[in-house]
Amino acid sequence: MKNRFLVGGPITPLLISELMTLGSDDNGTGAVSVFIGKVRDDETDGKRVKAIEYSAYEDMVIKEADEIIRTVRSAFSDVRTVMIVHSVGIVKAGEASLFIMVTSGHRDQGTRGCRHTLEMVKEKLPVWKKEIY
Amino acid sequence: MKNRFLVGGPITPLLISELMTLGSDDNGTGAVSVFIGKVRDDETDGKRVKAIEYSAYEDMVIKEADEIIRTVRSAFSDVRTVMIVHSVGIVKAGEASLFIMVTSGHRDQGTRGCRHTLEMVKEKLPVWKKEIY
Amino acid sequence: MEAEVRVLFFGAAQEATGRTEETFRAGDTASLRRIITDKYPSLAIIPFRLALNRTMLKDDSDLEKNDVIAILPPFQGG
Amino acid sequence: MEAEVRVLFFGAAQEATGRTEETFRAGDTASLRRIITDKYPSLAIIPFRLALNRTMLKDDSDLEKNDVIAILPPFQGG
Repeated sequence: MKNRFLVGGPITPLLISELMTLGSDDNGTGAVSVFIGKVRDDETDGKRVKAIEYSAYEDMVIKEADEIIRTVRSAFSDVRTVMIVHSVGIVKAGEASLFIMVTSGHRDQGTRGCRHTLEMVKEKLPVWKKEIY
Repeated sequence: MKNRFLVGGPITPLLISELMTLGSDDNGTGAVSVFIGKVRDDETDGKRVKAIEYSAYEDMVIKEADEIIRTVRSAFSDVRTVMIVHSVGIVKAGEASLFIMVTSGHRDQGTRGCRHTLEMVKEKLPVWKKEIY
Repeated sequence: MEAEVRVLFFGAAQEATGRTEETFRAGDTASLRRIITDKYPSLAIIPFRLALNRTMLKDDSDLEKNDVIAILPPFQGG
Repeated sequence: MEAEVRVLFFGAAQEATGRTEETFRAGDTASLRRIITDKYPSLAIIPFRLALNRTMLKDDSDLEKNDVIAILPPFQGG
């Protein structure tokens, strides 16, 4: 991990399973909502995406991700933890570049909080991509 | 696994990670939405829940889960796969009893399809619980 | 015309009757329901629905030999 | 009053200028924006916003020595 929110290269299945374990030692959690964003092998102009290279304004990512987490926790009082991890560097088609996990007491605020976190990540996290064909 | 949709005892972190690997060999998937339901150590009348014992009408679970998956796939055309696993037997507080995973091309239908699957599981899957204190 | 059918009890209905399964004779689901609740008055407080051959019943239905009727208290999965 | 500030280029702005970072002198963000786009006309087609010391700028702002200005094309995370 480059910082709390950024990891170099893909978010591997092993890292995902470690992150999910981190959020699981709380017997008051009844709902765990996870979103994983993956690189698709989309085709544009007859060229197929092999990978995406992500770059980030790393200092600002920390500030914005902290702010997103604060916002979600205050909007959804039943939410217990919010985790955001994004890739920087090269992520191949089929690999994961974004991991969001929201734990909550019950399902309603958890699933809505997860979606809200995702929308804010898309809107506010200073991350850019470059397709590699 | 007792059948495609039921597992005896808790849905372990290992099983979750295996199920998530199953849905991941598709380079057209851009979004993976997961919901995990866990047993909470709720307190009622001064007694704290130690575990929940789940029972199910197993033959009907298969029929209803298949029907839920068909419904979600036809309502959300961007959804690629839907996976539903529920526990039967004893699941301790802190352990998982429900796993739902929806893969999709993009995030919108994936997150909505996952939530919709969850609501239909709650409404239609013939499963019962008994708290153990 | 009465038929012999299998009745399965689930969840709280299992606890209320102390049975998982029992054979009954009835002509349709309305009379079957009456027969069962007469035999097990403790079922009266459980708001159960019926499934016929794994399909949730919306209306009452005639019964045929070897039909499987399930007594389904409110679902509690998740 | 002009100040010396650090300017960081990201995403497409990095590719358009061939730079990741450069020092400029300017009194406020409006004139800084003009100075930069004059020097790098290729930036004109990129709809970038500015951040001042890691905070997204809503309005133009005066600049102080050692301020960090970031040129931010539309975000593409996820």
